[in-house]
Amino acid sequence: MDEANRADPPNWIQQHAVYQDLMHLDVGDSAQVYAAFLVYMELTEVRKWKEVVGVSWPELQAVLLEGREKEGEAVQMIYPLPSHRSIKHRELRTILDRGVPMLLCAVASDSSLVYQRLCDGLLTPDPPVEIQDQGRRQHRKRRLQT
Amino acid sequence: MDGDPAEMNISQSSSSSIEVKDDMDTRSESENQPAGDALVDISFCGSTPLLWKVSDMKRCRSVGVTGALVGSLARQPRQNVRLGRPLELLQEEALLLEETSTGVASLHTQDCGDEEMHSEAVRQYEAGLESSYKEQCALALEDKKTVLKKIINEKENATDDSGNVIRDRLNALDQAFRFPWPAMAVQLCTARAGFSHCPEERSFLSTDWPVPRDERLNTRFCVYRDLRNKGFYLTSAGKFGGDFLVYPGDPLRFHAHFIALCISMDEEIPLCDILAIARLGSNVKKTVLLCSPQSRSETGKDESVEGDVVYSSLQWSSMV
Amino acid sequence: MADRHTSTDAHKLNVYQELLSPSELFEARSRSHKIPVRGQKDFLPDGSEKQTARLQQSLDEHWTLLAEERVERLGNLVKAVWTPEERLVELQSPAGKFWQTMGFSERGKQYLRPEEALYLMECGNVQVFYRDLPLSIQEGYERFLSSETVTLHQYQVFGHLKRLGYVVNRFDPSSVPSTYERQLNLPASSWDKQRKQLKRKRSQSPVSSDKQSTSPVEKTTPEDQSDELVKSSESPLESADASDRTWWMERDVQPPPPQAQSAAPRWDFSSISFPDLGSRRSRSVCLASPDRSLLPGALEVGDCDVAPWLSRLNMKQEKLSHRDRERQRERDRYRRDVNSDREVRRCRNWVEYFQLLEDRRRRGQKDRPAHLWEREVTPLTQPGQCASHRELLDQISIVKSSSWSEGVSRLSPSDQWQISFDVYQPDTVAEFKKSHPGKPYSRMCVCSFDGPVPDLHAMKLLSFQSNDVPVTFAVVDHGDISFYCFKDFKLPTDVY
Amino acid sequence: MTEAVFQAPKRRAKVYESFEAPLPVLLSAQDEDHIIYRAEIISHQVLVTDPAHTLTLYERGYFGKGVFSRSRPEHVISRQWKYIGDRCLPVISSSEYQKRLRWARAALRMQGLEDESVNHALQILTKPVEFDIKEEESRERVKSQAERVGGSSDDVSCETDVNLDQTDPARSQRQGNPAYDPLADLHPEEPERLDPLSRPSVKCRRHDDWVAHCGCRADEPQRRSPEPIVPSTDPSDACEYVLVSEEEDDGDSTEDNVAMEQLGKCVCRINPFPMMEYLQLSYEEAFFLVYALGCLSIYYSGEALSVAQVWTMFRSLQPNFSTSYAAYHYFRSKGWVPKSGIKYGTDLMLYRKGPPFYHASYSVVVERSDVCFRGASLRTFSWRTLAALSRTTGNVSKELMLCYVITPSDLTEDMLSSPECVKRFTVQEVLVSRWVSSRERTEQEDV
Repeated sequence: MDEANRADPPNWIQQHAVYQDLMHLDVGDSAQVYAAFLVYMELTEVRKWKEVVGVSWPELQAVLLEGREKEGEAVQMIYPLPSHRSIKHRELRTILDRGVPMLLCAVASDSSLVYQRLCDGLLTPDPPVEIQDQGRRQHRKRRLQT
Repeated sequence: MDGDPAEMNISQSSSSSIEVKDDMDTRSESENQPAGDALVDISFCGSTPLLWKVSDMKRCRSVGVTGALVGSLARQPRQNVRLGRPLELLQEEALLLEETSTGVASLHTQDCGDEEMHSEAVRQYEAGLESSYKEQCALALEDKKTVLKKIINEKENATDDSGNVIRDRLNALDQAFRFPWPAMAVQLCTARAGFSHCPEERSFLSTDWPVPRDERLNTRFCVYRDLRNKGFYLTSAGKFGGDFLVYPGDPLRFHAHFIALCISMDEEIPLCDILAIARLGSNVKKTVLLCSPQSRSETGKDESVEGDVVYSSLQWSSMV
Repeated sequence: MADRHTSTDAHKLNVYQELLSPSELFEARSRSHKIPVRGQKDFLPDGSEKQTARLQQSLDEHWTLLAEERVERLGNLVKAVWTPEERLVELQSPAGKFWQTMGFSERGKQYLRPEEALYLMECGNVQVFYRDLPLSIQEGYERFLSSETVTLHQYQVFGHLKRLGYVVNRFDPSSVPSTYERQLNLPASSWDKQRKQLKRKRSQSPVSSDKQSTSPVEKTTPEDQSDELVKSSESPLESADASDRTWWMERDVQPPPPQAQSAAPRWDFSSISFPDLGSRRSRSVCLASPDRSLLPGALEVGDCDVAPWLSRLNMKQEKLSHRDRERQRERDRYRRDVNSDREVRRCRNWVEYFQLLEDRRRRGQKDRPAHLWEREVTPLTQPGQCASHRELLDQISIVKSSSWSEGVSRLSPSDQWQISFDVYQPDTVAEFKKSHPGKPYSRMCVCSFDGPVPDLHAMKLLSFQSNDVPVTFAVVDHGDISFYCFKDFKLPTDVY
Repeated sequence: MTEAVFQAPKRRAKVYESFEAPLPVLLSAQDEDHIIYRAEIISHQVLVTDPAHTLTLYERGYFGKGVFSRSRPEHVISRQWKYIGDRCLPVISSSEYQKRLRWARAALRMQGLEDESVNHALQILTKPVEFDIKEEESRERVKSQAERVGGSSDDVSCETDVNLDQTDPARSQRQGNPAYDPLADLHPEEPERLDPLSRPSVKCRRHDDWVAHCGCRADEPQRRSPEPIVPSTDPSDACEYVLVSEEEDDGDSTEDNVAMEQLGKCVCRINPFPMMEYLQLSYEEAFFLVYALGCLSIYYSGEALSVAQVWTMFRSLQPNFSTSYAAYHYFRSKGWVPKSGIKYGTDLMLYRKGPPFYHASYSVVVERSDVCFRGASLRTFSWRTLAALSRTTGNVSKELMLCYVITPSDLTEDMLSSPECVKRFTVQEVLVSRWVSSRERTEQEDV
């Protein structure tokens, strides 16, 4: 294959309106902005989130995303960050202090994503599903079926 | 001076009066005693704070300080499932006791030179042993008699004269009974107490806390105190990758809900460390808690002596 | 002062604070040894009476258990005395069963180390006196544990393992004449090492004269002494004698003997042929006598009849199971047989084959884009250059494995990282002998959870100090102990 | 020193693809073309955009990750697909379509076109497409596609392919079981078997949620199948047209209600802004393909970069790239497949052969060390972090590995500026394990 003669195939990422919009938010950290774009695409194209938009966050010098998991649900903030970075609690608080639930999304250099849910205060974990409960539930189910 | 019990205790040169109060305290323990009513005696082994007396341990638990048992259990020493005294306190637990005037550090001096007192103590000990032997001897004899009497009663209706044989034995018992010295039961004391030959040995150093407070200890202590004040119980969470395990009630009965990570507001935390602990948190079904003390100027509340603690809950998202 | 008065009164009370009365002591003989089982924990406090009651029950059990004092028959207690000057506990009455695994005798006296004595106090086996008064457990902790003996953390690990039945002894660095020690004490000049290796090889060779025949007279040159030493120190247990070590440490400062420098490899392996008896084509049943110059002095080796050997060789065709055959087929799918290459088959000799390879290489140049191949750094391989996966992996293996023993001579001893204990498994207790403890199951390095994690330096240092016994890091977190092992590992190469 | 024992990697219970090749280079210099793959640097990321390259790089050595997918690039625009004749096309909502149209408009504008030209271009783009669904023609198209993809001159048709599938014992085993063989349900010859119940799993066939459900799944034989539903045969083709559902639905909730007969409500259009899924390579993966295999050209603003340029760029983009690359290269040169360890908070996961075949064996933290085995570590480890990592890796029955990259003392910054410095690194693997002192832990662990 002759590489040199091959024209560059059009690249939709750079033509993408959202990519351009995010880039124009004037955040100098383009690795972070790209991370935000990846997360944007994943949320909208794969997870079908609604009303996802990019927001410039000057305190963090970063692009954050804002969106709803489902129509009518509460707005969540998403902070995408390349995975080899560090964070400070203070930085996370600039988002949490707005009182919206947030997701911290670590983005690996091969575009792997890991979402962490963050919220203000002490969030009690879900109680463990006990065996008796399971039995009861199944029982109920059976009753409904008959 | 009389009006402030805490102050009074510190000013005393001897521990003895505290012990008295301690004794009284055990009786009225269920009633919520104000702090300072009984000082918990914190003995330091190296830099590790230890509690030795059950009354002290009860007192601590009543204020939500649980500690961790590190000794062999008297009842069954050769196992690790249930341990016994001493109770090791976290530095933060000890600090809280000290700060609330619930506890005081006691440093033991190796020896005290009062020869006279020492020989008196030895004499007391030996006399005690002697009298204990006598009493146990009597008890053993009584015990044996009871057993024999019981058998006689059972054999009352028997036709043979076996009952009479035993009755003879019972009658001869007062003369024949032998209780060898090695059969005597002795106590191996857990806490330094009874035979301490030198009461002055326990010198209180309430002003000199034996462990220096660095930045990290300060951060951890702020968080510890705040969560304790919120009613949580805390234990160490090293093997869960955090600082404290946070329980909604007494750890004897409840599962921990949180793994607290004490960090200062401006500490740089590598994202991968956050991921590692959040992952573990999700595995063990606990919320990871980022805890940072906020300085006074930040909270804007100048009247508060200590700053607030900011908490953020971190959960591995189901969005994988 | 009024205060003064109360304090003397209280003194008596103090004395009997947690002390049992004779009747209590007598009662204690028949008390239960059962430990209550803890129930299932709840998730959230709901303030219900049921929960409160259950908590109260748990607490009651808890306090009862903790408040219990140790009560023993005096006759069952071994009496001992604490001697702070020696930091040892001396037995005053005959030792118990524990003597099999603990304590030591010296000048006709029996001693326990402080941690052993404390543990036995906790077990209710030993009553330790100091100045004619028995020590409480608390006093035992306060007096016995220090940075000079063992620390509280170390004792916690010791106790944890002892309670589970392990035999735990203090680690004695001098008991391990390790590679590490050898190298540390020697000048790290290469000739010295080389010579040692050579010597070791020779001494291991079955042809060389065996150890017993070496008469003491022959062992006079320093070289031979070091040779002997290498041998003895290879089995650490045989050379536990301390005089041995001081002896050769002194030797180190001596100047190297001049003749050692001339030591050069003796064998030219390119000129020595080795018979391949397994080969089907080798039908000869007799091997000619080897070149005498290759044999040690007095050795006579004649012709060798290999027929009996050949008959013992398994020359049968390897029989593969279905699974193996399937695996092989699978493997063959991805491996390209050089003979299936039509162009290769056309080659009639090596010259032509090499020519073909060269042609292909040149043809390959076409696939070499300039930005990759005509700059200062070029790729390690070119697509198509390697005929097999193995060859390709060989070509790109530029990052080498470091060997665990590498750089051992550069390791500087550390105060921070110390091995504390030798540990033997509980099931070996029956045969355990203090005089010949044998090889420990593991060695323990006690660390604090707040302290640092060992770096590669610490791992290597301790593992060489421990020689062939694994080192376990016992990490103490507020009474809770976790054990971690760091082990040398080489990822195997996986070729398709 | 005691050495850690090698634990055999655990094979996945079900494997859905066959092993193509260990690495994306041909082993032998036969006349075949040696592909030099192509990647672009966009926003500091390495992206492979050519669909053929994307798939080959992934399948041979499991390089990279589909930007929309969890692993294998297999994202499709919609979960719903419908047949028009032999053509199976994705169904999208009209709002989704409008969104794409807006993106298309923005893209055209960006090219500097006048409003009028933009409108004109969009007019052509938005025209509904009429398909001639004559059997003959579609069969023809299918055939040519199969030839193109398979590179085979055999006369491949739907029928023969079905037979091929059934004669393959490995395939036929799964064939009858719809739970494991969606293909059985999906086959164009038996569309009536698409009952609503089995549909969700069928439709998600290429969706990553479904992949998660069954571990890592791929479907090699399908790729050779002439079925038009499979976008990976030629994603550009599958991206070409969409069926725009005229009624407003959000795809997810009404999924079960949409039946085949509702075809009438859909209009076939050209996809105004097709986004083919790209393959993103980590820097280590990309550099390995460039430097070790010589099979990747990386373009930056249209310029092909030299090996040294790529090195310099990656070093500037990722802290400690030289160290992390040395570790990556080392594992690759031992025939293992390293992937990102982000989900476990580590640097790498090591797979034998590749994620579809084996569970990861090791979770790797890359550390740096000088010749004295000290030195600035990449990750300041505390016992706490180690405890967490050790527990999480233990929970998923993997082993925790510390990979020390040892830097020679005379390595200058100048030498680090060339990739040749990699040859001077050595690697020491250390396995971390927890030792359990007894079995009596149940009560203690209950916290």
